[in-house]
Amino acid sequence: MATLDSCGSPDHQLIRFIPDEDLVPGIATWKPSLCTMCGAGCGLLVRVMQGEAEVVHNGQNGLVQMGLAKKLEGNPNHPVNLGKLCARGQAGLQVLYHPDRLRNPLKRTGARGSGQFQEVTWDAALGELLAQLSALRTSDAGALAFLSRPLQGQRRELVERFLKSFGAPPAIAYEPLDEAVLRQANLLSFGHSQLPTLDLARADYLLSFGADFLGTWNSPVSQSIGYGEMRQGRPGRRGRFAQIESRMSQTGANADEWIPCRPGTEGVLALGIANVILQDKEFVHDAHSRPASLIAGWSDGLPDFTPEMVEKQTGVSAAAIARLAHDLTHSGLGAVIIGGPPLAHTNGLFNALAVNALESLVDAARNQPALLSFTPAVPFASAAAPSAKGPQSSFAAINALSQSVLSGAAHEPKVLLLDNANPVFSAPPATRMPEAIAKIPYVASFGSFIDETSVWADLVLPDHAPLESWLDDVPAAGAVSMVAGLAPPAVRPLHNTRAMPDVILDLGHQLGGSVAAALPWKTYDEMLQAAFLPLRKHPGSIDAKDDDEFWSKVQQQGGWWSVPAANGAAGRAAANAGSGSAAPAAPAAPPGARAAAKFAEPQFDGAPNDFPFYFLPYASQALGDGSLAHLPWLQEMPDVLTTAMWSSWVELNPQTAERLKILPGELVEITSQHGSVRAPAVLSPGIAPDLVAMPIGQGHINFGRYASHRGANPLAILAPLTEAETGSLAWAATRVKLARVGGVDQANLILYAGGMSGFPHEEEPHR
Amino acid sequence: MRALNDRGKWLVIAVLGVGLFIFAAKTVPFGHAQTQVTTPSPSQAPGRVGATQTGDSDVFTTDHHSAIAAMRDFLGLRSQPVQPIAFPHKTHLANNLKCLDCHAGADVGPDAAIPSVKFCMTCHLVIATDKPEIKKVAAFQARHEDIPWVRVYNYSQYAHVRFNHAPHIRANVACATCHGDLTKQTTAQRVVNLDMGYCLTCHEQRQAPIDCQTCHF
Amino acid sequence: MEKTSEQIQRDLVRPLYRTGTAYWIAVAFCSSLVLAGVSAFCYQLYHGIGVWGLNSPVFWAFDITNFVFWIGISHAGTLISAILRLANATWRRPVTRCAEAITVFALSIGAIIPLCHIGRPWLGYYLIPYPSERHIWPNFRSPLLWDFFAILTYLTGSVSFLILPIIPDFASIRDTTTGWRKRFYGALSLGWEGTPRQWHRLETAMHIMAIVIIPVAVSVHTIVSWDFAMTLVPMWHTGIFGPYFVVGAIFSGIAALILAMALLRKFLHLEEYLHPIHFQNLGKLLLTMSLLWFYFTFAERLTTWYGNGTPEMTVFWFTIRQKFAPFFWTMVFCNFIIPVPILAIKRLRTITGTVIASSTIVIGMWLERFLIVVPSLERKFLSYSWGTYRPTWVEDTLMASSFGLMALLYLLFSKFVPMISIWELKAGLPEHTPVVAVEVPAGATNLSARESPFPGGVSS
Amino acid sequence: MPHKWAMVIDLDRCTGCEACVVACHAENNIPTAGEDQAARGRTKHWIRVERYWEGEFPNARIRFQPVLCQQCDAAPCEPVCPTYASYHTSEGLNAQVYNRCVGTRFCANACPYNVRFFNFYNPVWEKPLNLQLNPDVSVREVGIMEKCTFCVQRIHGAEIQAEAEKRELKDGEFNPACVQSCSPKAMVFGDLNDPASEVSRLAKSGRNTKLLGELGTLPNVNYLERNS
Repeated sequence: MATLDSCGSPDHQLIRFIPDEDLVPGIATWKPSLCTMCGAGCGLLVRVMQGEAEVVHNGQNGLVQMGLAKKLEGNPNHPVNLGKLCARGQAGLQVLYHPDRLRNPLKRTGARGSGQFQEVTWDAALGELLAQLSALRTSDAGALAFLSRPLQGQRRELVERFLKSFGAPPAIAYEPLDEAVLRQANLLSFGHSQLPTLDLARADYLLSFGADFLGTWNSPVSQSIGYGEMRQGRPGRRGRFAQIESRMSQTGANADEWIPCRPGTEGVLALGIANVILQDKEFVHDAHSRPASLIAGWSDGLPDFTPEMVEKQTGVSAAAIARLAHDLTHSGLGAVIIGGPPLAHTNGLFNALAVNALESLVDAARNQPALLSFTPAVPFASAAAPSAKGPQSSFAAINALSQSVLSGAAHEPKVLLLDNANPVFSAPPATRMPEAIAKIPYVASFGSFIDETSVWADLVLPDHAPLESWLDDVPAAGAVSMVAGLAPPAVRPLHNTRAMPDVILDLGHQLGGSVAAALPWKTYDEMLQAAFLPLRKHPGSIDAKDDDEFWSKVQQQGGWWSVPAANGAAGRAAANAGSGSAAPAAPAAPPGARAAAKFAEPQFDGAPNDFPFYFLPYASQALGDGSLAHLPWLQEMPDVLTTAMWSSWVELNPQTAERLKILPGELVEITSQHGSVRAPAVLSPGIAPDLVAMPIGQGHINFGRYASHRGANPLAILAPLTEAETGSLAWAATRVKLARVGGVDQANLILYAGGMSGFPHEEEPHR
Repeated sequence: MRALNDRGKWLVIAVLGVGLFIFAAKTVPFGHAQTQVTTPSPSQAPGRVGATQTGDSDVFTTDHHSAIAAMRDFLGLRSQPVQPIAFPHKTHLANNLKCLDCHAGADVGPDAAIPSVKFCMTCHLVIATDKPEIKKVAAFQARHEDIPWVRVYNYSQYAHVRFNHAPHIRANVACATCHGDLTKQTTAQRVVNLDMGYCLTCHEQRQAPIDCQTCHF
Repeated sequence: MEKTSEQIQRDLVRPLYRTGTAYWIAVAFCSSLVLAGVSAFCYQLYHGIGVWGLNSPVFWAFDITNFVFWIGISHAGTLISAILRLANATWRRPVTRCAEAITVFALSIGAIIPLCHIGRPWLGYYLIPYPSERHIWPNFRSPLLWDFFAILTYLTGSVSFLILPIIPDFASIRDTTTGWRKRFYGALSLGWEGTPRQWHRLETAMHIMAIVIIPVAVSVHTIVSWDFAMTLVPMWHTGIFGPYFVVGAIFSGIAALILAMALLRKFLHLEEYLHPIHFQNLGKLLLTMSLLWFYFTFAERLTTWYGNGTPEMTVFWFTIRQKFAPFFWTMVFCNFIIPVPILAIKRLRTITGTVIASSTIVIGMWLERFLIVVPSLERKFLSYSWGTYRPTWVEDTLMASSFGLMALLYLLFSKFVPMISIWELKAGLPEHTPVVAVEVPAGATNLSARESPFPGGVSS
Repeated sequence: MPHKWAMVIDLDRCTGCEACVVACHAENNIPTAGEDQAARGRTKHWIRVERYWEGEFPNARIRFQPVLCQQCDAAPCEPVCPTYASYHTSEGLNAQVYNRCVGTRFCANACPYNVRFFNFYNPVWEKPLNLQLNPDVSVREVGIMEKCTFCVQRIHGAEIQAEAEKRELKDGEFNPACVQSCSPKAMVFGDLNDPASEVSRLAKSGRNTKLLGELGTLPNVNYLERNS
């Protein structure tokens, strides 16, 4: 173990700085942290060991012995992930050490968007931004915009306070694949504007409408833990599940029954199943329950959704519908969930409400706690409550921003603060994001990387990497108890960066007046302490005699939760058993009176004759929505269904390929009314013949050395169709046509199975 | 047998020629980085614009620094370390300090650890402050620099040895067994040749495991 | 038309003295090939095996193909020469030395290849069992180690087998020349005086060597085949590989010998020594081997087909029907369909005919080795991890260079050593056959080297 | 009694999430090969999740199967290594001694599972990605074979820890990185010589099969069949 430390040659020219911390070399310490690679909010343990890093101190290059993060694992005490961590979470280490991470504040030197920057000092950078903000505050405070990925925990509170006291509109939280439709549906059906927590460990049967719950949807680690228990955790009792989707996801690949269904008609299928159940005389149900008010015709037994009629619309056979209904009601404890593509249609809310209604129907017949529940909110004093208007749609927000800039509306944004959101890459072309960003007079970015959006910035104030930051997160799903994750920095900052919340606090204090008054904390950790200390009053994982002990224990444990931390899995089971407060039993009145939902045909962009294929962009198992494409571990992780690495690809049914004379690995062009992309073809038996699918994630032009100029971005050809009620982007509602471009050689498809690019791999499965 | 001698000469010339070629290949900068790393050129990767250039190379590999280094490593040649400060082990040991007082990691973990200048100064703030070497130590701290000690004992990276001090200390192996009698040395010198034969002999005597993977992994 | 001793001496020694432009061009060409190979090897040494087209799971390809190929070629000489010596076939006399030289050079090339092919050639000495305090010995269970010893033994044997009968020729050159050559050949002739004692010892040594070298030669290629057969890899793990490899080796060896003889005949103007009968006789041998080779190939494939194991059949069809089918059928054409009619029909079994047959056989046998090594690795068990191999310029260069090295060594050898055994040829002359020269004048060193005291040479 | 390390992989629990793949990269200093090398089939994945399609649309099914070094008792890779770089330890592991390896690649050809990987080039980490390197594990250089070690550094660490505390190792006290990360607990690691260990219990399951078991390599990785 001594050897690695000494690989620098003895005559190394760099000086050595005195270390700030005393570490025993070769001995690992495990420090808690939180995962920020997706929204699930898993707890981490970071393996920290002493190592030698090249750093810059006071403008001087040198070496210093410091604690370095070596590995990320799940925090066994954290109620969401119980010591487990997915591939993406583990790759978070590479965010910290990424060679393209920004190391100093940058000031633009070239033309806007040219990517030419020069390093400046923090004083200079903050001075410049402060001048901009001060000027704006006196002239047009409403013209300040803040655009970020959905912020976690107190960060959101901090930013909201800053903006509010500044006089600016609320922050725009943007993520390309948001869950606004499901949140809205859950609010209507169950009274919770959240995604559900699944207790799969108790499940005997699960019917999933498109929810990739083992891969990218909701809280995958928590759900995978439950899945293992559902399959083999109870001797003699193996839970089964059926997946309804027209392109087989990683979850669908594990299903006992995989049923393709015409895109956008999942709600019809759910009601078809409900119809069968409602006709079942032996099955006791309440005809005037919540579903009855939400779904037209429910009280009458859904006469428009007989299996035969549903078969015509969905393509799922009446026999299969009857079987699903039977399995759902006769397999013990069952549940129905929806997620992903079915929500991304113009009638997404209807689909969600229909599935939720089916879930309520199945659940109401039992007197056991439901498998679906909603993680209770943590009683923070100043919690930034979810907006009363219901869930905000990312697309509507970003579109409004863009339109107001481009049309020159009153209070059009003049200064944009950007924090890791990348709409230039991920918003559909119709939003004209690049134009809009270019037209905003001043853009400052907090991102750690230059991406397609922050390349337009005038000023970059690089944030710490998550492992260098104070983190807090309140997972909205994945645990049945209240969970508030918190972690101090696991390692010292490697580069000349500053934490975004501290920069905001600093800016606020310097702006003075009401802004300074609204931000009474010197640093972000002070703010966190103020928010967390009141939790000591509530029974939970930490037993402390005073605030100091509580605060230090919160940091040691990686957060606070309302069940004792000691018995993770057992605790979850116990909490489940005790949680009679299953979701539907505690409904809040849905906001406003609302007509019962009727089925409306999903709208698609493009005429079926010209654009014969449905187009499905889907979140990549490795790269998520593209924000993780810069991490080499994830780029080189073979996609589990196609085995592709470092590539993008188009999934086609072999029949389709044969008809269009497309060979495996050949370059294919996909054209919608809004543009076209090229990618190599992968033939997959797990996709409907009228559908082509493409993973999101590649196609970056400006995102570090590992992601730039690789593959194609399917989001770039999406139509700006939205879900009718929530305004969410209907990202599965674009139709496309397909053409063979040919040439295996130019396709750059790298498949693990098959060994080499361009080699059409035949497979004969044998062991 | 002069003819054979002739041949011998040619053989030597041929071997030297190949050697020279390899040397040239090692020193001419058509570096390794090109062979494996695929990066867009800097102009295509604006993300790199702000990156601080630190160190002499952008990549870390297991390469030798030069052909000569490779040859020396292959032949097991090492130069004696030259320390920035003439640290007298014997004086410290004579003053009843124990090895573990300063090399504190040795009994708990793999690495014995060389203390940082802060640790030195805990004593030398008051002791022997007038000595020239101590003044050097103080000067390092005043500059916020650590003392660039040169490692005396370490394994070649290519030996793939994962040595752990702690089990050896628990097995009552005296420090002097492997590091020589430091009561007689000023700066530590490499007085024991810690090659694999040395390790194995001791392991056999003490019936410690001699399975390869005990140390090599 | 019989030659006299003097004519023989003059004709066969002539190439040592006279060097034409063509020779220098050939040397320059071969040297540049070798130099290219050395450069390619240095490039590979510096960067790693990655400059080859190997990948996971095709960890061997051109390297081992060439290794097996050259070791196979090496079975031409010593083995054939030994058998012919033991059988006392008198027509062998002009043939043996060309053959034995092929063995030594091909074997040397074969022996170099594994050292170049390993990932860390500088640690090649780990294969040598030497005592050290580390108690580490090479693994005697590994067929590669058997290879190491088998090749070393065969090389030692072949070198002695080649050198021993040259000594009298060196002496005869020494005795007929002056200047540096006299000193040079004087040193090489190791004090040969041609005394009856020396002749007797030479004869005994050759006799023992001829007997010993045959099992060694058979074992070498058997052991090379075990590099494959000792694994579980589909189509490698078969008992037929030992004899199959030996047959293939002798097959390709004879073909190489015919080619070498034809070239020597043309360029060293040895038309009067290497007669069509030599080519015809070797052609007959080649025909036998071709039939045997086909028999073994057929037997190997047939048993696999009847066994019908999934992993084996995957490789089987992959080779004969899918990706490698063009190579496979080329191989069958080159090794069987083309050479058999040529060699079987007496009218076609001319020098030109045998040379054409031999050329296709050398190509075919290289393909045979390639088809043994690569398809099995590309299609090994779990289909998820199947691979694809494509050679790179480095491998092409190294392969070309191995041919260049072979030719270069042969060219240089022919400049220093008479390519046909002078004394053996003389011993075959009618003037020698009856009784001749039993009385060797004492101290007559001038004569001694030329006249063997033993009728019919020393072979048996 | 010496340990006999073994693994059970429950294919009914495995979701194909590949957390194990990244965990292994992070733990064992496995470099990413990069696009060019990946295209040449030279990635190093000490563990990979194989997937096999069965049937055609709409009845297509997928079988996932994580494959790592099977740590065979009768390992075909061991006898063929001429330098003993590949050998069997007393604890039943197939060890690869990097410093002894000359790179004949014979072991990789002999391995029926294709789980041995060769360093075709020196590994490269673009700074500061090298700071993620685990100091408990060697960084292998060019010309060396490498493979899954069952995270021998963790085994050693736990054994040394237990010895320091003068106690026996506990079942489940430590796990290889892949097992540690496995959310659905599809992978279980432990000592087969301990009849009370979870791995012993699971290995007795009626669903137990061995990968390419017909070859007689006696793997120490057990697969529990998907359908109960």
